[in-house]
Amino acid sequence: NAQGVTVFAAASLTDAMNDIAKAYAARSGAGVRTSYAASSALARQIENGAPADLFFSADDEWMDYLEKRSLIERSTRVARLGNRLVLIAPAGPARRVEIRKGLDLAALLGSGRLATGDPANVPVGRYAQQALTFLGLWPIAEPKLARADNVRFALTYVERGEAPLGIVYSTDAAIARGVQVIGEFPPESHAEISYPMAIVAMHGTDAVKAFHTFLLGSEAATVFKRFGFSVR
Amino acid sequence: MLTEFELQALWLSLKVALRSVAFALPFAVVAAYILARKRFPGKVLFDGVIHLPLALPPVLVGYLLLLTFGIRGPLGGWLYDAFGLRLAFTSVGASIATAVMSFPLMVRAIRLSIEAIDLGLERAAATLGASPLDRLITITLPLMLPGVLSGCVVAFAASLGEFGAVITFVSNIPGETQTLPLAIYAAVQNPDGDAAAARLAALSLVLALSGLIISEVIARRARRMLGGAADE
Amino acid sequence: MLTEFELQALWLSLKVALRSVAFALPFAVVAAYILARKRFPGKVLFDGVIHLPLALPPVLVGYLLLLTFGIRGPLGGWLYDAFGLRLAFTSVGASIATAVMSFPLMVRAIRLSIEAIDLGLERAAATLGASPLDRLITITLPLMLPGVLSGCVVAFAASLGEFGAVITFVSNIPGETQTLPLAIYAAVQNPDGDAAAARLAALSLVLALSGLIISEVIARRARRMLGGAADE
Amino acid sequence: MTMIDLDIRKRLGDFALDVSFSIPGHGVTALFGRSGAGKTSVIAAIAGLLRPDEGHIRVAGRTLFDARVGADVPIHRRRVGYVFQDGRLFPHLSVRDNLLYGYRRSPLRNRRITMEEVVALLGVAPLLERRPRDLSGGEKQRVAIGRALLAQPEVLLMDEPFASLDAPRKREILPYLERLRDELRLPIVYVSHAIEEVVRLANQVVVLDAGRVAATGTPEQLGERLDLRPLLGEFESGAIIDAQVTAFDSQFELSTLAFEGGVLRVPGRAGDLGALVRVRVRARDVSLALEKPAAISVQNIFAGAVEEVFEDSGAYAELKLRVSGTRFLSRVTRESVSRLGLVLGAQVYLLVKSVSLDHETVSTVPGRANGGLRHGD
Amino acid sequence: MTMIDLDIRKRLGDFALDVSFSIPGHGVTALFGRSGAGKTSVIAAIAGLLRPDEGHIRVAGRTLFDARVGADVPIHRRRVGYVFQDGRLFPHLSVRDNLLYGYRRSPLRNRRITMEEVVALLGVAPLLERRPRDLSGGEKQRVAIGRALLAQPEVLLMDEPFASLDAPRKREILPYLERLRDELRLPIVYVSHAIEEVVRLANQVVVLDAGRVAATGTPEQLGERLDLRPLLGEFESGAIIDAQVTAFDSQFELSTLAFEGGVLRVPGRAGDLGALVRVRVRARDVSLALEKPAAISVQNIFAGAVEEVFEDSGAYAELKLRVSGTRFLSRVTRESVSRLGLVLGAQVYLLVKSVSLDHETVSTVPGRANGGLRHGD
Ligand SMILES: Nc1ncnc2c1ncn2[C@@H]1O[C@H](COP(=O)(O)OP(=O)(O)OP(=O)(O)O)[C@@H](O)[C@H]1O
Ligand SMILES: Nc1ncnc2c1ncn2[C@@H]1O[C@H](COP(=O)(O)OP(=O)(O)OP(=O)(O)O)[C@@H](O)[C@H]1O
Ligand SMILES: [Mg+2]
Ligand SMILES: [Mg+2]
Repeated sequence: NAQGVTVFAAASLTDAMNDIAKAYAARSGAGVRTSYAASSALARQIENGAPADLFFSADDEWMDYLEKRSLIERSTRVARLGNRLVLIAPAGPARRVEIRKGLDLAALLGSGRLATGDPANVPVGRYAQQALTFLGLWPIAEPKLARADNVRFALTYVERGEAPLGIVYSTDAAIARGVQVIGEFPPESHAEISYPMAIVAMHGTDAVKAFHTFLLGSEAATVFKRFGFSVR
Repeated sequence: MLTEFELQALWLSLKVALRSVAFALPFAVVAAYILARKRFPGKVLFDGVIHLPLALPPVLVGYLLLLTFGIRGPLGGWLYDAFGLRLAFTSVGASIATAVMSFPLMVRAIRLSIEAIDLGLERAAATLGASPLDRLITITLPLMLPGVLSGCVVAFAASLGEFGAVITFVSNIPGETQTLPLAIYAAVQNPDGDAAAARLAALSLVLALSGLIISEVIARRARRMLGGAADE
Repeated sequence: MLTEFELQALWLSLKVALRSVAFALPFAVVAAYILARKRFPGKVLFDGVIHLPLALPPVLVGYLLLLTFGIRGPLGGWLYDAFGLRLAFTSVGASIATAVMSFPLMVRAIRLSIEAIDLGLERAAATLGASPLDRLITITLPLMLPGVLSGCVVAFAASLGEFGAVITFVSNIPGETQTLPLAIYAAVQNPDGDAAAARLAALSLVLALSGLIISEVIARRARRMLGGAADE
Repeated sequence: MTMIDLDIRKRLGDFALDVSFSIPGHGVTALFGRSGAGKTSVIAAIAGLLRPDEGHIRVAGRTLFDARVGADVPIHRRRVGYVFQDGRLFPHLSVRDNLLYGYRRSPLRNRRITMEEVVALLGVAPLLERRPRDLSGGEKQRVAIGRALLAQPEVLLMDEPFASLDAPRKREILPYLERLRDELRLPIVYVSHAIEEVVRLANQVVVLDAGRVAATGTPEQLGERLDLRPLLGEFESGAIIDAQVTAFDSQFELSTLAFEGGVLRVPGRAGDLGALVRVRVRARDVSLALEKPAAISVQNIFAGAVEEVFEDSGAYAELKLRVSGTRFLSRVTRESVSRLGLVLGAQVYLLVKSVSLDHETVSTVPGRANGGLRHGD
Repeated sequence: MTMIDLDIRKRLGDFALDVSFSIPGHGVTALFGRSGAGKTSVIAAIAGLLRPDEGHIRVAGRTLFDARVGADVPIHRRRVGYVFQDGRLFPHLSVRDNLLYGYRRSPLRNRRITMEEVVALLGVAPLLERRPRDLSGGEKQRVAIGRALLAQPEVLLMDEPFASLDAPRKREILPYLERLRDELRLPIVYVSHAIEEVVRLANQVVVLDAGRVAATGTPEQLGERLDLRPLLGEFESGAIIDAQVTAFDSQFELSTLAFEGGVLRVPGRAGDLGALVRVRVRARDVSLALEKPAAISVQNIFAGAVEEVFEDSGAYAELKLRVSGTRFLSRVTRESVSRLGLVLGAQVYLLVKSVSLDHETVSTVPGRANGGLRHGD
């Protein structure tokens, strides 16, 4: 696959990247190979010589990890996408809560749990922890967390009524059925949610650069927006 | 020597695995007996259903468990209404997940043992006045002990290692559902978690090894007891 | 009926699983034989090492494989330098991951079968002039066929379902390493992916069921051939 | 009452079993026949381990199987004591628990055979705590016999139960089986290749050949049938003489037995005074003379008449002789027949050595409880 | 040359095996003894399946085991043909492949026993394509015998090989074993509880009791030892007479055998003219008379003298008699001894019925190739 480009992308980018790859192939005739997994797994694989040309991470941490080891072309690192954190509840009569300091999270949860990604290793969980800490709600929330391995399952917990509340990305909430967004976290309550991408060290061929450029272009931006990402 | 966190995960893993083996065993014995001895239409399908958890990705199995045993699921709803029992996010749920995942392994081992039993012995017992149930208890069950043991060991080890189904079904709640693999996973997902992961993995190994040693000792006794091969 | 994508994943899964069984079988037979028949110090440790992949989370196993067989790993580097062989990120690597994961299952089944063999038969063969190797080939191996078959089936099914080790070791590259479980994973990243996931899961099941049916047919023949129990 | 009424057909691969016989009275039925004739199959059918394709099996009035009415008593309710040809001891149980397996499952009121009795009979006391795998071949066989006996069966099926027992042990067990047969009136079906055993124990013999019944009858009836020789082999012909113990000479340890036609002197104590006993006089132990020999070691000399002469194709001839009411058989060479002119009606002396009438040939009368003397026919 | 030189000790649980014997010449050695005496253990040690704690085993000059020098020939190089007490057919192989298992592994130059021969001998032709599980007990046993024979063994170990064979089959196999013994000079170690078989086949008998050797000797030597009766049971005493076939009467099918002291007439063709044969004359088949009886069916009447009288505790007495160079045994009642005054030196006539000398007692001479006549002692 001398012509092709291999992209290692965080699993949450699956659908968007698939569409973009299709569009790129239609336009340039060059194939794009993708591999979706947890950012951590992908980063480790790149560290161990994976045939990846481009890495699209779901958080900065693993990109930093590679950068520290000079495994990416530093100059090509771009924080391409952003996202927002929302509070969701099972679908039902529409309701809203204002997310602020002093929110009575305990009452909202009752005996139930708060579903989100595992703060230890899932980016959405980490952002949720930051936000809850900022809002002073962390001591209430921490013992009640249902830490999912994947945002997708945090959504499912809420959708299936196992958890009365969940914290997920707005992109996930947008396409999920069975849940409703009942509040948005103020952007200042957590670090900027960012999806950085970069070309893997020594892989900066013309073909890869061309796709890198395409990802930065407007056609890709349209696709990303369609899936709810904010594009920077 | 061990941190409290590690101790907790260790203890929980042990609890979950043991309970899982205890849950699965009676069903596995029955299923293995049916598969080994009965002929009926749809037997292969029955066999297939038993192997299902093996052939599906564990995450999917966890997801299906959630759909079934979740509070809105057919079985889970009934359990909750009837007994106030909730499985999701509990260590009992974790045991169920590991039991389901290791069930086919247990059944296989026991079935193999039943098939190795000389039917002539059961017939002899019948001529001595033992009813089918009596035969099952006094002849077949003791003679299938090696398979039961082997099945328990393999199920115990598999339960110790089970990750995908557990994290998906009951999420990752320290002290409640965070077994060793979940803790290891969390550690590995962290760029600097390698050392922690290694410690946890070592713990997991020690646990598995202890199980093995105990089982070997029992197996050796059982073989003696069953009058099996020794050095002539 | 099936999309090209599905066909690809199906075919790849089959290839990976079959090759994995073929890889593991000879080693499993040897390991099972040693465990069943030999006594040596450190046997339990040997047994423990074999069970290791079962007791550890698959992701960790995959990670360890990556560290060992990755191009920068000790074994992987040597293989690459000496033979130009790359395992990580290839379907061969996927087979190795599933082989390692299902190895303990195979060993257990075969071991159980060996332990059920009447040593008297081998001794009889010895008096007839058969050397130990000859006995192994003409008496022990045929008589342990039920266990070998059972071990192959269980390993095949487990290979079909293996996710964590595969995605961590060889990543998730369509057509190369994206087996059915990985495709299912990709599908469920999107809440809309349930239907696609269900189709893929059904495929996985059909594959597993076919394996089961074939094995049952062979097993029935083998039982006849081995002169085992039939209806008297 | 008919003890066994059996009529079954069954296909086993190329082999077709088509066996029908009916055994009157109680007692021991011996199944005899060459290897592969179907003996084990018949026994297995009685026990319920082999399901006939058609036919019926009735034992002591109970219908165990009847294809027409769909009757098929489950194995564990048939109350058969089965001594298997291949042992089948339970490997996970001690000898004691093997022995007691059936005992513990037998109805209390049926417990007539006790553990002590069986352990003593079979000499297995030192083995009780062992596992079957630590037993010798003969020890296993004894345990298997004990296990079947202790199940307090209503019919005892024994498939070559003594094949690997030593002679002294057999000598101890055979009288015990005779007692079971007589005192408990336990029907016994018995497979053996040892003629002496069969003759001693059996009231009826069923000869099987290639899955079919070749002949049925008492041992003496079959012993006379020369056409069965190829099947029976050394099934030695002989006369069965029912007699009564009338005296015992304690100096020389000889018993005197009165039968219809004279008295026989046999070694040892054949029974209590007045007891009815059965003596088998083998044809080959009867010599014939035209003059009464004097000063000879042979103690039993009777005058009789030749009733029938069968000339075998080989060197032998067999003669039926009548000594008043009793018939004897004698086996001599054809040369002697010719030399002595032994034709129908010839008057001869029968010489029967006492030593040939040992405990193997003298036994208590089977079916004694059936009443009265039975005359050798 | 010493055929078997064995001296082993082994503990098996409570059981202590301590057996030492040495068998001269070639031929058949019978291991005799009660159940649990250690017969199978001895055979297993020879085959290498039971490793003695100490001692040595030498067969036909080969050292198979010697604890002192650490010699222990691996089982598969011992070239023993072992007929197991418990069959041990390979369940996954057809009867044909079972039979050929050892054959295919035997050195080409050793192949003296052919498949055709064995299949015909054992009558297993119709079974060749079957699996062992579809065989009857006796069929299994025949296949096991054939398998051991076809391995072209250098020593044949047979553990109750005929326990469940019918008499006609045994009659076919025994002469074959005799041929192996004589023509191939194949050493055979043989366990059996059937005295007739042992007596017929064995050159030497080793009597085991509770793990120790109670006696060794020729069958006739042991037959004379009254003290062994409790161990041997019905081991019948008798004289072994070596003789030569001198005539065959085809009209009456009687062979004439010359021995040192007279001629014997026996039924059937005992062998080719000039052949050396061995006749076993059972003590109980020899009657004694003070006058020579006339017109009697008994064909063989010899004049002899009483050499020795053993009086049993029971009804019997056993006498040694000399007929010129040959010794006979006779078993009569004590009463006859007293009545006829049979004391040392008494002159008597011996009456031996021809019919008692059938194929079981007439056989080719074991060790014929060893040279010359052997006189019954
Ligand atoms: N592992 C063991 N533990 C205790 N006793 C044993 C063990 N193995 C064998 N024995 C005993 O050793 C003795 C000799 O056994 P062996 O099989 O040699 O007897 P055998 O002479 O062949 O008897 P049989 O005629 O009954 O086959 C028996 O009494 C048996 O119970
Ligand atoms: N499944 C089968 N297929 C073909 N033939 C069979 C099968 N089962 C039994 N037979 C045959 O049936 C016949 C009768 O067997 P059975 O065991 O009743 O014989 P048996 O009289 O007990 O012989 P033995 O004295 O050798 O034990 C044998 O010839 C045997 O080979
Ligand atoms: Mg049989
Ligand atoms: Mg034995």
